[in-house]
Amino acid sequence: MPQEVERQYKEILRQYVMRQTEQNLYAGQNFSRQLIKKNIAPEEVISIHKSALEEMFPDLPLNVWHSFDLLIEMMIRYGLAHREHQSLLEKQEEMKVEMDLAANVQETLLKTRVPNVERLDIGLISVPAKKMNGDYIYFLSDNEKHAGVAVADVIGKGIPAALCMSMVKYGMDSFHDLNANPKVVLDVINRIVEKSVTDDMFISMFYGRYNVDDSTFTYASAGHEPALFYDSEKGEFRELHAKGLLLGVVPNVDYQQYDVKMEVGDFVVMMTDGVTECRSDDGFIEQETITKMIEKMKDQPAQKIVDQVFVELEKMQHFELRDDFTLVIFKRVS
Amino acid sequence: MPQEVERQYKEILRQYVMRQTEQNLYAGQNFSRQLIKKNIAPEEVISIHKSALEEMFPDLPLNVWHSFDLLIEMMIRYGLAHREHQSLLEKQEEMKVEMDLAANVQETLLKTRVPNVERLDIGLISVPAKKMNGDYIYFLSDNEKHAGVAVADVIGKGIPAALCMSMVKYGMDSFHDLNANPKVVLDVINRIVEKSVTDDMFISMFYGRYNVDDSTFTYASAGHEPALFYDSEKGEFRELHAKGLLLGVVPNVDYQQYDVKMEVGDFVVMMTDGVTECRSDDGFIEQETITKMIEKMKDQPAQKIVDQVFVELEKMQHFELRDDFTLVIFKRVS
Amino acid sequence: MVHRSSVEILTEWDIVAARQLGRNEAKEVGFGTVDQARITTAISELARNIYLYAGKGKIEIERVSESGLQGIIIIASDEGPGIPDVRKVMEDGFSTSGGLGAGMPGVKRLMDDFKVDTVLGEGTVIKATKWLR
Amino acid sequence: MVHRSSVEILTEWDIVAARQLGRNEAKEVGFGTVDQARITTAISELARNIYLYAGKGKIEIERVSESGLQGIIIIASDEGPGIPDVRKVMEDGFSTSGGLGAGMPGVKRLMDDFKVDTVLGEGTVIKATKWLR
Ligand SMILES: [Mn+2]
Ligand SMILES: [Mn+2]
Ligand SMILES: [Mn+2]
Ligand SMILES: [Mn+2]
Repeated sequence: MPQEVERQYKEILRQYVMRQTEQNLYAGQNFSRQLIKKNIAPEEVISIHKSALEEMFPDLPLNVWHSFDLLIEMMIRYGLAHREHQSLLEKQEEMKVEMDLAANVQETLLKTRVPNVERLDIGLISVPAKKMNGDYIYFLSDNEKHAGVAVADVIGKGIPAALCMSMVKYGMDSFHDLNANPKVVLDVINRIVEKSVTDDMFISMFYGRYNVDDSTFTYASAGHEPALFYDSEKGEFRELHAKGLLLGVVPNVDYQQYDVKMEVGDFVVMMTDGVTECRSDDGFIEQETITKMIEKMKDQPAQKIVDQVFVELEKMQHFELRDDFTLVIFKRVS
Repeated sequence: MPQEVERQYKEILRQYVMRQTEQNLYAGQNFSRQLIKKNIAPEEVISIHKSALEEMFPDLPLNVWHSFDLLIEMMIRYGLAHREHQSLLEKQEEMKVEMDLAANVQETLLKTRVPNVERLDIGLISVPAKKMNGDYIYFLSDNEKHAGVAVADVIGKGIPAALCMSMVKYGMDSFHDLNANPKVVLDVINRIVEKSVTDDMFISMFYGRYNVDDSTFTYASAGHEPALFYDSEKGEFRELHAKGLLLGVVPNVDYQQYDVKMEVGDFVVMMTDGVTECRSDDGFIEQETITKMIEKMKDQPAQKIVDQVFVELEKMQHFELRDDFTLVIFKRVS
Repeated sequence: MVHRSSVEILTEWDIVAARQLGRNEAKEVGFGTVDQARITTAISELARNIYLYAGKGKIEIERVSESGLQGIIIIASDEGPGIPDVRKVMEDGFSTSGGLGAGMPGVKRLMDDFKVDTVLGEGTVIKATKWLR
Repeated sequence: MVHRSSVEILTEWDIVAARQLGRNEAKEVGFGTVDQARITTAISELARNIYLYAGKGKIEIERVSESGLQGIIIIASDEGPGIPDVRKVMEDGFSTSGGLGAGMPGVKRLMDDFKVDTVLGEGTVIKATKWLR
């Protein structure tokens, strides 16, 4: 330990013992901040203190000095914990960098292109609760007459969930029929998931496809949060019910698919449970709160709606997301 | 802070000041271990020490007592760091559980089956440096006359690297031709990787295939660590050279493939740079060290050889793996 | 009756004045040496943040008694730029003030109760309470 | 000339004897109070591990001098079960001995040099060196 440190401490101590002002204590605490930065262990601080006292009061009984040796012995373990802390902080920093990088890699690997089809306005947002996202959106489209979207949620959050999503992505990538029927999509992905994952890992997934020619939205669900349909003529929302087992439970499932006709101004809101299970101070947020929020903005572009819903719900939860948050809107505009 | 603690410390201090035995110091340090467990901050220890001294030496000059107040002030920041440490340890524990789960998911997702073909003995080991593995082994085989193995290494370690490996796995899964030629395998995987990853992410990969009928080992490499061939007649190793760009650099690469005939007792050792770049106290471990190690065990089952090489190299590195470690042996046994 | 005193924070010397005020109040309420030093350190951190990031502001010390408990509240207020990301500022290891265990999480640990109220462009009010046991 | 002394570890009292031996040697080599306490703590941890996990073993203290540097080596050896996963035992936060900063990583931090040699079913030898500066 540098002699300079010892000299400075002695000076601070001398001043304080003489005057006992707040100014002196402030100087002492600022100095301790520096000592910590210089990796000086607490047992060393005691040792400096002892030798400073020895200079100032050379005539104290021998036993007083002995007492400091016990105090140093006591502090050794605090010093060890302190050094462990410093190395843990470094590791934490590394871990953060690694997680950021991983989140980037995930984003690149799982990227999907928003379809560009006539008369359909698409908005999407997906925000992870932790660094990595366990929700997933994948678009399958011929970019002419059909736009399909998969909205999936792994049970679980963080890295393990994120890893699972690669499975859905590569499964979806394998579709040669870009206009595949929702029930076929779920049948196939279910088989892949069932084969690859452990028994305690499940995925819920909604698949919806809009057909420009007959303005029909066809959908199927594997245990997923129901989508909402906005009927612009009646000016009201209704849930799009769909039965179906979670992905990965049994190998062969025969999913059901359903149709709904969309008029101009109608839209479908697809989401994960991270949206519906938002909690404010008064408990869970009611579905009505969300539908009212959306209805107010119904004439705005789909992307603007989903962005704004996120902003408002995030604030209601005091900026603490408990689950990954994903929202997709398909809106017929003409 | 409990009065009992204060009473006990005073007793320990009194004993030490009287006798100054090692026994007393040992008691003191064991006691400090308990204090840490009870979340008693270092500034409190100083405060207890002060009040114990006051009882024992009531007549010390006032200034000596003042000096302790400065010491307490100095210790406050150490105490803060100490409490931060305790909460960081809890977070680290959570993180560990998540990483363990992620490593499990990865293992399940990336699992591969060791081929079972006549006359070929296969051994493999793959140990991650951190929790998640950025090295990857994948077997492609008709389980009759051909056994193929891909050994891949992502540049980088940890979670980001592990995420990338899912790409190789799903790429390999897409092969319908289980006996695909090594050059074809690399051509295809290269295209997939190039399409999906960012510019700063590369993968090296070796693909080797053994054909039982003509006892030929065919191989190709995408910038991967060269494999070693053991010629049992000559009793010597040679490197299997193969040129080829890393995966993901450019979209279309025409990889070269090479053949080598295997006699009974010959074997091929495939590995990642985590094996060759082991470091002992005297710098990098020489290739000769590894080949000598293997040669000594050449008549043992392939699995036993790879396991033992790992044990010995891990020890030479003082149990600190700097990189993921993967070793595969294909050995012709009859 | 509310007993409240305050110190304006403009220069580094005012940090010392705020500490002195807090330590005196803490002593009068009956806190021991260690807790006095902790309360003073919390004031020090809060005053330092005002001095460094808001330019000016105020530290108020209020004595409280609630259902038989005695305590002290530190109120640090400024009309500075506000805190853009409260979640980040409360993270361990992230510390603008530099050094292990310092910053907002440190103040939170030194005291029993801690509340932040911040509006971007308008300022920040932090209330931290410690109870006498 | 090698100066080496040793203490058999069988009971908890032997831990104290090993500490005493280490502290005396450290003092004679010229280490200051803080370093004496650190060396003693390292011995304490190693002896305690022998006592708890191997049943019996030995602590040897050797004085060394190398290219002008003076130092002390602690050699802890036992014929216990060996350490199945050295990497895990060296991890921070993982500690069989319980408590923050304790265990093998603690010994490594207290000393300058640290080596483990362990064979399952045969035993463990740990060498830890500290140099006088
Ligand atoms: Mn989820
Ligand atoms: Mn969810
Ligand atoms: Mn790698
Ligand atoms: Mn590598």
